[in-house]
Amino acid sequence: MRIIRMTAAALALGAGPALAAQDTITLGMQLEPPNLDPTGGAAAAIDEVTYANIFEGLTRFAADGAIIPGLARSWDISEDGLTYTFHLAPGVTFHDGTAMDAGDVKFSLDRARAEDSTNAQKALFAGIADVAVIDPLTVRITLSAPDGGFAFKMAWGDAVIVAPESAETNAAAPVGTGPFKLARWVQGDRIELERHPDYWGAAPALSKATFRFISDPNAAFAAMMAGDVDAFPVFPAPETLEQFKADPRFTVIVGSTEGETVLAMNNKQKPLDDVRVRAAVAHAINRQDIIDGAMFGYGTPIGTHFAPHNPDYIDLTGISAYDPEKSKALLKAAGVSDLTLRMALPPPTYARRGGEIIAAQLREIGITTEITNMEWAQWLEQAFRGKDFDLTIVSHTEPMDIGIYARPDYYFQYDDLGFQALLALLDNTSAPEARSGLLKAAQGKIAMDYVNGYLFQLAKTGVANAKIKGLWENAPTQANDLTGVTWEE
Amino acid sequence: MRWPVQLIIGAILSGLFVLAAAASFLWVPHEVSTLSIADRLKPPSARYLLGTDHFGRDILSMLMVGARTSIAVALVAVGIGVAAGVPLGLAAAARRGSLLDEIIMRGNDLIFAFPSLVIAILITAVFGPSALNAILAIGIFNIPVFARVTRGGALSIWTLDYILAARVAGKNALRISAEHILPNILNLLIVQGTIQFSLGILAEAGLSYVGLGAQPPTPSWGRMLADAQTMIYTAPRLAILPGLAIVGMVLGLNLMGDGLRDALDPRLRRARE
Amino acid sequence: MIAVEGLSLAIHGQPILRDVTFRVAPGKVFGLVGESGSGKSLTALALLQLAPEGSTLSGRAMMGDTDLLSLPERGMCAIRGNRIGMIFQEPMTALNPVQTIGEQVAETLVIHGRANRHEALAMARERLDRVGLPAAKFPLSRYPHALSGGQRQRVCIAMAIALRPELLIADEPTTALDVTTQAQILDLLKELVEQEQMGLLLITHDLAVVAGMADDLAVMQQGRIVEQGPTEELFRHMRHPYTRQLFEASGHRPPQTAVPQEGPLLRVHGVIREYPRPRAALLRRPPPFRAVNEVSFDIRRGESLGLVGESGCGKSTLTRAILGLEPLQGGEIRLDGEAVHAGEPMPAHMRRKMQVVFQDPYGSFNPRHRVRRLIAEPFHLAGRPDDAGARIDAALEAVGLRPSDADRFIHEFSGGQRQRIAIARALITRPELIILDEAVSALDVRVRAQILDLLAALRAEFGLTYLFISHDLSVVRSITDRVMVMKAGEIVEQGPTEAVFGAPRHAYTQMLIAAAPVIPAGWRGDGEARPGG
Amino acid sequence: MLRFAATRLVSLGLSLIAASLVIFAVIEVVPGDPAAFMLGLNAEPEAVAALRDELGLNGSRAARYLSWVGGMVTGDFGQSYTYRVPVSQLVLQRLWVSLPLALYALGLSTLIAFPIGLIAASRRGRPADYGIMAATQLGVAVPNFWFAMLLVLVFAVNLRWFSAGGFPGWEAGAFAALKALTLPAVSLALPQASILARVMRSALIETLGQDYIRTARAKGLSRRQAITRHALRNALIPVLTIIGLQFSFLLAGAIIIENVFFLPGLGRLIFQGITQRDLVVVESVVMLLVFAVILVTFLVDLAYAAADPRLRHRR
Repeated sequence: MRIIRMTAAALALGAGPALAAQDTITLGMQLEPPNLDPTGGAAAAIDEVTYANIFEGLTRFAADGAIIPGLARSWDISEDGLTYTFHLAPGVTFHDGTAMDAGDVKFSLDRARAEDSTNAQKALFAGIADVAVIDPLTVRITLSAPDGGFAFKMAWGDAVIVAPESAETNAAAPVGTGPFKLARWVQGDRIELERHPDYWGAAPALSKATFRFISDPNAAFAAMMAGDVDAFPVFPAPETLEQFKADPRFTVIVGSTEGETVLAMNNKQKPLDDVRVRAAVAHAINRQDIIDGAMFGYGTPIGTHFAPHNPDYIDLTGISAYDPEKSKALLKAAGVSDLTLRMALPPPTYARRGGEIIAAQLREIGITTEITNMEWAQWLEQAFRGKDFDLTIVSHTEPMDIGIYARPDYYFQYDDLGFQALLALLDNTSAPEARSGLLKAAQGKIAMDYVNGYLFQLAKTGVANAKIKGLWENAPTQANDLTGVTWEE
Repeated sequence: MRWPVQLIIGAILSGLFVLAAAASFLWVPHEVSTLSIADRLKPPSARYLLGTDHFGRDILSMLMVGARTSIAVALVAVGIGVAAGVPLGLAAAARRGSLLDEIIMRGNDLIFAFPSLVIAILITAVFGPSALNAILAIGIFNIPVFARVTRGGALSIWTLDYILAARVAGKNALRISAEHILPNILNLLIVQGTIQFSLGILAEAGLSYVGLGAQPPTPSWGRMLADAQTMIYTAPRLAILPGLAIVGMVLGLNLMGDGLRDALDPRLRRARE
Repeated sequence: MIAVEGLSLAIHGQPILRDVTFRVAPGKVFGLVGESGSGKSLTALALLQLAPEGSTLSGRAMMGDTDLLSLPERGMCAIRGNRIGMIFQEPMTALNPVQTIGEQVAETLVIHGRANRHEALAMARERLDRVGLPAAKFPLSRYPHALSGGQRQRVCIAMAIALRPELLIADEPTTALDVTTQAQILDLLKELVEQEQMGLLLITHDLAVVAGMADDLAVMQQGRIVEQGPTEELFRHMRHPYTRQLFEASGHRPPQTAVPQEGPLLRVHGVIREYPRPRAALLRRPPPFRAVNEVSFDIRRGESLGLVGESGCGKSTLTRAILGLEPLQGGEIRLDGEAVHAGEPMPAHMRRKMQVVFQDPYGSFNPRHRVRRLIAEPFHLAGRPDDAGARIDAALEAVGLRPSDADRFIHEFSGGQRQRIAIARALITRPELIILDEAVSALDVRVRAQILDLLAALRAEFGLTYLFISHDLSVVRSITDRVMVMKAGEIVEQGPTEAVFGAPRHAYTQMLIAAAPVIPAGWRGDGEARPGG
Repeated sequence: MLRFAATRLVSLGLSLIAASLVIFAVIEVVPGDPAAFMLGLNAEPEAVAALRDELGLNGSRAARYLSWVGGMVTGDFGQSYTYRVPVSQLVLQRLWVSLPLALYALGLSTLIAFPIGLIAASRRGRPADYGIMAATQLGVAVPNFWFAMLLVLVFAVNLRWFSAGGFPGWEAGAFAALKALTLPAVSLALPQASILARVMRSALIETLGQDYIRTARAKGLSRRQAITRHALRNALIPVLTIIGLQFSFLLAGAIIIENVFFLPGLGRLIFQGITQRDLVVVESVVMLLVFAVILVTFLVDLAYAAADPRLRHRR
């Protein structure tokens, strides 16, 4: 499309006014979604295309991370916190023209929590005891235990409402209730969405949106520069942002994400099972060097596994402050010398570059690091599932995911009964103040135990045409919500 | 013997890189394993002759050590090709027309039929990316090349009378291959070796560029390119210098191969004598 | 019609031809004779301005009013193929393998604008008929690879005479051909010269060929014409010593002093050698090709036995079978009473008794080894004797070289010296039988005479037995006691050499002898008739 | 000629069977579970197991091999794990990018190489020859991805004559599509053209030294006529081999270039397939490429025979 426009412009008249009334957008993404069914795959890219655009859930994330009504106009919570009654918006239809009602909600949730479910976030639905249809616009969900975060869980992309007729084919031909529907998918290149004319809510300003998949950072840069792509919400090359900032054609959008980037350590692997060794590693890390060297300054240092923009966040970076001398002393105390650690690095830039820097920093305290760069598939198999690693770097992008530290079989294998009890208590607590206290305690616990090296909160660095308004600045979940996007005249 | 001009230019050019690689074992301007983030992306200066990269490493030092990686990978890959390909080619020629010959040649064709880069990617998918697996991936595709060159050269020697004389002297195929065939196709092999060496440098750069070659922190020209390409606008020398190094090394080797071909071609030599 | 005056040629400053002067008259044959490297071929190429790059020419070559040497390239293109036609030595490679013979002959006509393609093909047909390639057997659509050497040379001739040139240059036109084919091609050329009234510049190394063909003759040595004149007169007087040397050497007959003993050294009985032919269809295999068909003969100890035959008759296959390099499909070969089991390793004591000398003085040696190692190679058989060094020296001396030559590489030697080294290699194990496979065919006549002398002397000195294989009748006649004639895998005639050559009984032998060119008897003052060579 | 083709076909079939075994064996040992990859970090083991079942990953090896090969023979390449669409559909889509790109690059390289090789050969040893040889040496030495980066920098980012990459699809019009393929084709064609020009030159020089060229010159053909009428067709044989090899290389070897220009071609399909462990796709596409190479080799062999009558009668 862009090429035709350019050619036309070149051939003809001087194109200024013709381009003004623009209602199409081309977004760049680094990874292509393997399929378009958010209820059947974990890839963040699925949500980045479909969330709020094609599929909607009962509740949804707002740009600031708040939970706001989605398909459910409102919901009531029973006194004991066990029953949620959702009131659905009327007049909602799927893209295939069929109506969305309480039956579809029941179907979607029951499907997600079923025995043979392939939902990647099955845990979100684990607390549901029963889903009942009260009337076409009312659904009652009974929980097995009170859950203060249930509305939050229902906002996830994995909890969107699908229709029984199309559920099995959503991977390639998604049918949702959102303001956009799939127009075309050229695998490996792009996905085109077009406005769904019968959308139940306010019609979006855009009539058409194209997601273009450009994995190579250099190509991404070139595409932005050449104007082939209008916006790149998660731009893969932070080193080029200065260039964009200097160019009036572009705006650089820097926001926060839910991505706690950690140097994960295998807590069961000798000698990392010794907290002194883990502490030594943690103290050897110079966070600012990593943020500068790997992310070109974008990122917020963290001292624990918690997002800094969260009101309950406490700054614990002092616990693992950069202090190589202390590291050396700790290693000596632990009786460790000539230590060689294997570091498995997944593909993202933060991991690859961060890994190189950490390796250099660890060398300063006498630890040799053997780096292996891995594809995601290999990383998942070997490091994540096989737990065959000493160190790895990964950004945990799920919102509010401190709960992973309560799972002893999780890949870094932190098995602490005290922490597990703390989290169990949290799950059963719905009073905000009490929850806040528990969360702070949890943050402190894992920081003191040096479970992992906490590096920084991943920044969301996006680049967009300066005339585009309404893109999300932060990433409370991985999504490119296009409902509010407009071109400035 | 008069040395062809290309040979001299090529030898000097590639010799420079080999020398730099060798020197890097003893001395480099700055240690490449130490990062100094504060000094990143510095332009060339007296302290950093070619400037620094995004981690504040000295580019000149990186290029010197990177030459080591490129040369080592390409050289060992050529070694694999020679070690496996030459005996196969000799055997095929010694038993020309036999089942063994047929199997060897079909096997060669089969390897040739596989898209090399895809196989390299698959190999690293199986064994994980490393310099060793890059060598393996490049080396495998050198085998049929050497087998073919060896067989072709050997076949033409096998028809000569001195082979008949050796057979009359009661020598067996193994002995004839070692004593008469191999020394006389050596020039072919040297020329081919030079070419494969330069192709190996290119292949290593390509593999490292897509992240399948030598792993960090070992510097490699291909990975330097890959790392630098997003900075091509802010610090174009980061992408241009390793590219030039690759071009220079490969160009030098190719010129050398061409020159060697001229210098060692028996037809040309007979004319000079 | 063509008058060459003071032609000189230098390549990159190195003078090659000096002051060459001669004329070729219409309807006459002018012979140019000389050994390899004498400059005779370059003379021809210089006339056409086709000498290698870097050549500088001086002198004049007048064709009518035109000086060929000063014509620009464009003008030369109009002359070549049109007023001067040329044929070359090697018919196997002189034709473009991917074009039909019709196209190639027609091209001469088209290129000079004499005919359009259609007419040219018709004329090509007529020309091919003229050179003895009738339409029925040789359609225009034939490709060169389907023709024999003689037939290809006819195509070349058709191409060269397509436009009835005034001058035809034939550079060793029959050297690569068998003797019977040579006779036919020479007859054809002679006939064409008479009928078309063109001049023929015939370049050859073979005195007997020019003797029978040329009206006038020039002898070249090292880029100069040393003597020229009407052929018969020149032969009768031979004023220049070089001419005399050539003449002597071409009819040279070494003194024969050795006397064969009784009892066979080698016994070949009913030998059959077959090769499989390529499959005609996927499943059907044609009957094998029988290269050697039930051949039987004996060689007595101390005898020199000749084997003659044209190319492809099975001589080489038989040689290899005797050497034990190829398996047999029938019959047996016994060396000194012991069976040669072809295809499997021969015991060292047998191997030692039999050695071989090959034709090509360039391909017979590994260029990487020094002479010492080359000569010592047969020691591989029985282990290196203690006196190896002395034996190498002795062998070198026996063949007329110096012991110090052992430290040199093969490329430092001339063709004749190389054949001496090959003989030294054959002598090193003190063999009883030496097989000489076209051992002197690649040598110039004077060198050949020396090698023949050497062979005769060695035979007398060491009591050697020779199996002497050659296509050249005169050579075989000069060095053998007995001779066999081979045709299509079979021995058609055998007997004492003089008897066979003097009164051949088999039609094929008669044809061979009749076809061999001869210098007429009585041309030489003191001379009896000699076969040429 | 028919017999020639028939024997070649038999060996072609055998090669394909051998290739399929090799590919299947390699794919079998690739670590990484496609199901686990698809379900990501926090997936429950039961979900992964359920998906494995659904994808048919639990059968025996022999059975899976046979069903794969059997499927391919009938044109059924299987179902992509990740995209959940038939592999043949993906391949067809990609082929519409890769095939035109390969042909475009091949056409360019041939167009550049032929005249250059011809000039160099006919001016052998003169300045033009040295200049051309030096340029081709440089062309061979430049890594194509680096050259591509430079092209993008100059023509897309600075001059903005071309887009930096991407493919609008053929429905955007042939002009737009070809324009999008131009920079990739040029960066692919440069080294190929250099190699081809060198082969062309040496093949021509080789044939120019043959006796029949001298014969032709003696017939009155000028140098130029001797080259065009006699040398070219004979020199074509080695050149054809290289063109054949290059075509197959271009079809499969454009992975890096496809990445630089983010073109949705076959190479990137494989690359993605491997990283996403969409092994069915990898298997089938690699097999397809091998088939293409073997087929092209076969066709080149036939072309040989057509160009050289001597071969028609040999086995």
